[in-house]
Amino acid sequence: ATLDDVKARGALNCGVSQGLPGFSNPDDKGNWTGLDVDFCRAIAAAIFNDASKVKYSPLSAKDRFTALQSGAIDVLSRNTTWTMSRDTTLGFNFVGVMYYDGQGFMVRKSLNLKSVNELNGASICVQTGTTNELNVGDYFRTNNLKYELIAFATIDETIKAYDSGRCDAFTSDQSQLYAVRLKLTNASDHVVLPEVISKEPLGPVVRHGDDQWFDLVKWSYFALVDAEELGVNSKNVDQMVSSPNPEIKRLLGSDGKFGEAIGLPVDWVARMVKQVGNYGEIFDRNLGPNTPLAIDRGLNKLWNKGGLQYGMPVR
Amino acid sequence: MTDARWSEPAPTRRWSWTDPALRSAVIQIALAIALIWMAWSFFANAQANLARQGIASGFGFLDNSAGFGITQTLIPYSESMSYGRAFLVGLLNTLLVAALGIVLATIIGFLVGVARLSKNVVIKALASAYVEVTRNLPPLFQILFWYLAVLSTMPSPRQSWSFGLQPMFNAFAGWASGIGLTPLSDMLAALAGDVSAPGVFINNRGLVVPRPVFEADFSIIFWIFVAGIAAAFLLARWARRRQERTGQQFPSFWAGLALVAVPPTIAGFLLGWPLSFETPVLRGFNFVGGIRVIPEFVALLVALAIYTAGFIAEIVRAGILAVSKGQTEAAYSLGLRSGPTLRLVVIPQAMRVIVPPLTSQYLNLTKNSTLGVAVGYPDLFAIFAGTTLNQTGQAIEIIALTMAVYLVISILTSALMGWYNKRVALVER
Amino acid sequence: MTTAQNPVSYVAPTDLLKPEPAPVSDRGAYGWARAHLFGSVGQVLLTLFGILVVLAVVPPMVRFFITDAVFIGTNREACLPETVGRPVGACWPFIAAKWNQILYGFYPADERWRVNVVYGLGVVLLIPLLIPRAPYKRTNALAFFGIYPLISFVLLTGGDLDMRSFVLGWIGLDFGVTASANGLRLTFWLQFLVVTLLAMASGMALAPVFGGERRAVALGILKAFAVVGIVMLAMDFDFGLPQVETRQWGGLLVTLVIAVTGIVASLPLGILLALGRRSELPLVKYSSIIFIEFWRGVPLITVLFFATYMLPLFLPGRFTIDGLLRALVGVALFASAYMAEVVRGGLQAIPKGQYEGAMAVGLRSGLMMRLVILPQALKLVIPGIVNNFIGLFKDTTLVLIVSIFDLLGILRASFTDPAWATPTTLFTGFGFAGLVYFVFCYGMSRYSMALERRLDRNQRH
Amino acid sequence: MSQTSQIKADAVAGEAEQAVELIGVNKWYGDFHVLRDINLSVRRGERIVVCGPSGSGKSTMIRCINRLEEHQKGRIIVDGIELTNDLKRIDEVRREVGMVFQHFNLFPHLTILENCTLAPMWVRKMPKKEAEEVAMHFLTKVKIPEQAGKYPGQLSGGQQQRVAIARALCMRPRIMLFDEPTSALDPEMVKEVLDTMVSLANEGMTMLCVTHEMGFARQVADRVIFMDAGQIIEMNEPEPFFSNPQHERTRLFLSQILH
Amino acid sequence: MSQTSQIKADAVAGEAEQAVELIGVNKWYGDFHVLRDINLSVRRGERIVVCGPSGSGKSTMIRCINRLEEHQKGRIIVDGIELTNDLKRIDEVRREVGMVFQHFNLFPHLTILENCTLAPMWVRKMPKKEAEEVAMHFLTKVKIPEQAGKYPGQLSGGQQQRVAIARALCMRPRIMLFDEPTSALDPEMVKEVLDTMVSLANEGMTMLCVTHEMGFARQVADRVIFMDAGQIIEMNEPEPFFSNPQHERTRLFLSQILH
Ligand SMILES: Nc1ncnc2c1ncn2[C@@H]1O[C@H](COP(=O)(O)OP(=O)(O)OP(=O)(O)O)[C@@H](O)[C@H]1O
Ligand SMILES: Nc1ncnc2c1ncn2[C@@H]1O[C@H](COP(=O)(O)OP(=O)(O)OP(=O)(O)O)[C@@H](O)[C@H]1O
Ligand SMILES: [Mg+2]
Ligand SMILES: [Mg+2]
Repeated sequence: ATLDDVKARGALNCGVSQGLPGFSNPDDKGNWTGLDVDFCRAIAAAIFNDASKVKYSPLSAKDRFTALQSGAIDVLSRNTTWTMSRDTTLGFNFVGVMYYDGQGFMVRKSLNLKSVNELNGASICVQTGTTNELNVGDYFRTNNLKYELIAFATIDETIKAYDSGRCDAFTSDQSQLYAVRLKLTNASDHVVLPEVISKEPLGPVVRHGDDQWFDLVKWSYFALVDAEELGVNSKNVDQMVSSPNPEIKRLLGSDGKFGEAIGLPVDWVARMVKQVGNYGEIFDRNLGPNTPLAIDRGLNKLWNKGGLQYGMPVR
Repeated sequence: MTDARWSEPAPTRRWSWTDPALRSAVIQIALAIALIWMAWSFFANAQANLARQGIASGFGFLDNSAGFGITQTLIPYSESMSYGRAFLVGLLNTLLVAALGIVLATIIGFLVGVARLSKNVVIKALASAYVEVTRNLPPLFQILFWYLAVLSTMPSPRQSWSFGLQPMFNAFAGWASGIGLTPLSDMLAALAGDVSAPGVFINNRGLVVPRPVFEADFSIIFWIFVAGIAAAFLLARWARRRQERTGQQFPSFWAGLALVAVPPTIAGFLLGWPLSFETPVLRGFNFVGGIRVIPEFVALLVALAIYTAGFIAEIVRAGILAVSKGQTEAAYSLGLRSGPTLRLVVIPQAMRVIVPPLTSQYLNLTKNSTLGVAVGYPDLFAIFAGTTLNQTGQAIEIIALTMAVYLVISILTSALMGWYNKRVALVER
Repeated sequence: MTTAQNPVSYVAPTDLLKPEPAPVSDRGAYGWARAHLFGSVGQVLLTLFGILVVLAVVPPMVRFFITDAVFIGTNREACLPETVGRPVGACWPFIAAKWNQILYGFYPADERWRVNVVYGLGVVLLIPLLIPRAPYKRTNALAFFGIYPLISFVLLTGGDLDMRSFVLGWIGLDFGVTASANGLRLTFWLQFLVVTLLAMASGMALAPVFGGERRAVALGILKAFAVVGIVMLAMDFDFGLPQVETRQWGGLLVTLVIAVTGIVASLPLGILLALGRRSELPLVKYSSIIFIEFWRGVPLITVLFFATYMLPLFLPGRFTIDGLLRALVGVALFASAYMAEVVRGGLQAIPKGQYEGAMAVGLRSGLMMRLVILPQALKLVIPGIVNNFIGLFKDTTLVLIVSIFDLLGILRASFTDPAWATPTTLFTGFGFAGLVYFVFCYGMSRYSMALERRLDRNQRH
Repeated sequence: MSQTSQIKADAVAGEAEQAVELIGVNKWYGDFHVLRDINLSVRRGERIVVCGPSGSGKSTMIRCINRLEEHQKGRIIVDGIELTNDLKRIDEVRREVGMVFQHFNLFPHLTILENCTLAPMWVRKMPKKEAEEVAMHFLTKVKIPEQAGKYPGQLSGGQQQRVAIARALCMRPRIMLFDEPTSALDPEMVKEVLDTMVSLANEGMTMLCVTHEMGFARQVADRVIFMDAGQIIEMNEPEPFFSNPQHERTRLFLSQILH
Repeated sequence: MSQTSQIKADAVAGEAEQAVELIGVNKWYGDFHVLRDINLSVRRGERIVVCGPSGSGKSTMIRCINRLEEHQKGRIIVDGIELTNDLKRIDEVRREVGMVFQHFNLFPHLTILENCTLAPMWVRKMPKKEAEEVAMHFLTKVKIPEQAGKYPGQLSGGQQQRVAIARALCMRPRIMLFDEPTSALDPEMVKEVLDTMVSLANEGMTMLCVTHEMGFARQVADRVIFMDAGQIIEMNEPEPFFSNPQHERTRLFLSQILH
């Protein structure tokens, strides 16, 4: 079983992106940081009580599925869009949605565009190996628009090509549009168009065939969201263990032995939150207003704050 | 000399344990068994692994609709067509860039190779610098350089550099009437009328040229053109025969060129030019109409050609140096001038040395075209082993097919060059 | 001296004419310039063209990389035109900030001294090896090719491999011993010993069949096993170094490891393949041909992709091999196919007389190859070999697609760091990496030329 | 067209005179003085053998005569045409002068017949048929007409050298230069080549021949020249040259070569 | 161990007999019958010169004796060891037989000394020091001990051929084969090599020598063999062979070679 392999190995093999600002990128010291990275760290914290016991496999878009299929990684936490074919024919299980994204367009201000529908005949730069490539095709076809799609291997060349004027528009998940602006010669000359042409639910993925592992990863995610909802964070988690709130008690293991059902000790959530933080903390640390990206939480607010993030109850 | 009694055949050999023949048989059988066992276990494992994880397999996916757009398509293609079609589009794009790259690289390589043997030190130094720089930087860098640092400095479509055909034709017409060639002048003026808008644009979306639109009568011109080519060939043959017969030489190249070019022009004039051009116009973001050469293609082509030419230059230099000085001297001492000496004596011999390593370079160029994905050129690798693989996730089938295609291209190229090399091989005693 | 009225017979005076200097027009700077620079109109034009090219290329480069470049700073702010107030060229602080990653990848900071030792030792061993006049060539070569890789392996990975079974263990025979010390497992070494003895015994038994001497064969096998044993012992022993996994390696370290391993492994493999291709045994010959043509025919990218992501699907169970190792194997096989063709060219160039000369003095085919044919063939094809090395070095950039972060890969990953996202980061990184690649490749090609010239001088005919 | 007439004038003037004339010829390779004040006149129909130790400049002198090397001082007049930088004159001279090299230098990619017809067709603009007839004539003369369809690589050394002679003769030169034509041959083959050269000499061809075959020199040479250190040391008719060499160096050399 | 003893037995039997024996040897290259029923016995210490026109099979015969070529019919027994496909026997024979080639075939990447010590060290497993002593001994014998440190490319042809002889001698062979050892040499150098061979002959070495140096044959040969079209046409002692050849073909050949 995967959990046994992970335990025997002493580390979690986690597939991340080769560099996606805010989701997974190495910092100056060479440490991997980002939302996707933190999720892996949280799982490691749950299993080993040590968030650093993760081995990262930085994967390109087109390598990622093969890597997971072949067992080179235990979990793929690499802004992967949840689609039916991926969930079924590729032999995977998506565990949840870490980040609700949608595909957007960036264009030059000077073009004075108000809508994607005005992009008839435009050249569009996109990174290859993503769902973005297909969404553009679908959207423009439905709206009877002509377009020229230029697909690059990596995001950096895509941006350079857009910046130099090769393309009229740059399209990617909206989360990326923010990161991209930092690299443009004149960020203020560009605007993001209002339309979001697709749903891009990004989430971690595991292989078919190991339900225990599937449950473990899935509930790690739910627990992180629940922790935020219940106000448990890395600073107060030690006090919260003795909270009278029964939900918190179940979550943190002071009531019941929920962890054991997925092969973990009872304090697994406490470990995660203490070392990595709850969902909100993770989001803020990597994408929040204090980062260069400064992404609005939008759809990723908790369900009770007007967003879609909804942790299933631990009970 | 040969008595009948000597024409007996050689006797068969005796067997012994230390006989190399027997030993070789044993080794070979062992090797064969090992190879077969390995192949079988690979296959069995893959089957088992795929079945266990429930991964789809087989080539059925080729019929599914692709759903993504492709910038450069040599055959009609749209998103609703199948992955199989996309595969074909990619294959053709690969073949296009490889074929043109080979031609360009060969031309540049020969020029630079000869320049390295030049007496002029500046040219020699430049050629050497060219070779050193191009050979010692990874091709990926060079592709990115041409794309990001050179081609992207072109103006936007609105500020395109335009080259009008009309002013050009008018200028020629004026010149023609100036020297009294009225019919030609009229013809050129008529042509200028046809291409009212400026026809050629260069911008950061590529090079746009008018697309010729053929009218019904054009076929006449076409057939005259074909006949011209045939006539040029006949002329060349006649000239060769005549030289053999009388020793007289005839400028068959120029005469042939005239045969190919002049009659269709006259016919076109008489028929009132049944040919028009669809001129590209700037509409919205891009030019509409005309034929467009995308910068991704140009960057890849130029980078590959220039990179490979560095290697070819060295091969050519070595090939020329390999023809001994004695050959040139012998030709000179027979009274041949340097032109014929090069053409009749040196190059045919140098080619034998050049061809085998040249083949390798052609193969390398073809394989390096996979780097085009970095600048968004939709070659086979980008479309098929890239996007298609990502969308379908069927790695085994796709990578196997991709490898097979490149392998076939390589083997065909080698076979072709090998055949050529065999044809020109020296006969030895 | 005779006159133009040429007599039928003539005898020179006893003291002959002394040599005179050549006429001025053919000598010195003037003669040289006339011959090489302005001999004709065409030459003058070519010279001007050359100068134009230089003017078109050099100044923009200088402007971007030096004049307009930013040299000091701690984050992207320093390299933004808005903050600097002028057009900005290269952003060198970015390289400075990522310097450690460029050198070491994600190698743990506390353990970087190990990489430094490997770098340093490599330089110390390599330089005397490259200097033709330096003494102790044989010892030096042995140290560089034999001992240095072992030390590097232990230092870089931390050694202490987890070796449990040797041949016999794979078929289920492990003697039931569990004792271990200093990272060494007794059962493994027991198996090793038994296998050694078995191999020696079977070697002795089979020796006469193949025309060998029993004692010599047995000794040969013993020696081979002894070498393998020492190597494994060094890798198995626990030197107390923390393990550093290959996925933490990166940058120049990985580039050099791949290039050097490829270079060192491809030469012997290539030689074997070349010999195989010339073998008289059809099966050996054709499998060599198929192998060579296959690797030469497919792009390295597909090979690396296959080796990294698909190979596990073809291997039994959850059998996995280290990622870097897989890429290394892919690169080495690829390079050896190319090397084989180069070596074959050299072998073909050796005249038949050399084979016959060797046979006539009684050398058997193995010795003949080793002592007579290969040394000459390899010397002949040094340029081709070095070309392959250069190609290999450049090809290391491709391992990025299989998520091994070589020099270029680590730079690309660094481009995504929001703290350094500026318009010129990309060009700075590429410029820097290009320079590194150029320095290495150009160095190799120059060195090979010098070597060739030196060997030529040694054995003029 | 003044040049051609100039050449003609030279030629007419020369017609009566010498076939080859070297007047104070000097040549340097870089700073190395390889030919030192060479003076030599060769009459029409004269046969001259040149010998001397290795590196003495024999080949260089021969090669200057058909301008495979450029001389820097002095005058070389061949068949009345003085050699200058003028390409036209060089062409003229090369047409008149045939050369046979030590290593044959046949064109390996052409058949024997093609080797022989190449220059007549491209330089003399001879029709192919005529060129082939001429070639077969001379191939018959050197006794290998049956090899016409083969490639040089398929012939023995002696045969190749005979082809080289035939190839040069096909241009119907007035002067033949030989640079050690037999020294790359097996001993058995030396004779067949020497025989060919003897018969050529007997027909009255002007010949300059670098060789160490002293038997040949005795048999056909009108004069023998001994060179050393870039100069002509001794020049004489064969009989006195061999029997009574004047210069000390000549004596030394002859004692070595006639062991 | 039956094989080795078999070889030994052969060897003992041979000790008293012939050094080389060819019995009805036939060889084909594809369909070309190159050796036809060759019968020849060479006694110990005998010196045999083989001559004949080019392509007559002289080299092939010599090369069959140390199995550089395989024969297909008949028996070849060298020093009592019959040559079969058995690699062991071939090794034995090659150790006993030294060979000198027309083109020297020295190893250009090794110094003269290394050329000479290579085989003794690797085949005879001699210590390096001893091998070098032996090598210097024979290099002194061929009169070029001072060149030991040079590379073959730095020597003249005559010197190279003498090195080749020394190299063969270092294996202390009982039989020496020479295949036209002087035919690739400049005429000035032939003498020094022949001198070396004469002194070797005087020491009683068994020698088989293909050569056209008839002076040498007269001086040292015990028998001269004339071959043509793959057969031995005539075999006799030198005196009668040269003065009174029996076969018509021999006469024709001798007239050509002694021009
Ligand atoms: N291209 C050259 N550059 C410099 N030196 C040269 C060149 N060609 C010949 N030499 C030198 O000029 C001298 C005369 O050479 P040449 O070939 O004329 O001698 P040779 O008398 O023909 O000798 P051999 O009998 O060996 O052919 C030699 O010392 C030679 O090294
Ligand atoms: N490997 C081979 N394959 C086919 N034919 C060969 C081969 N080697 C030699 N021959 C032919 O066998 C014949 C005898 O060759 P061999 O070399 O023994 O002659 P030779 O008497 O030594 O001649 P030479 O004096 O030219 O050396 C020749 O006709 C030759 O063409
Ligand atoms: Mg000479
Ligand atoms: Mg022979």
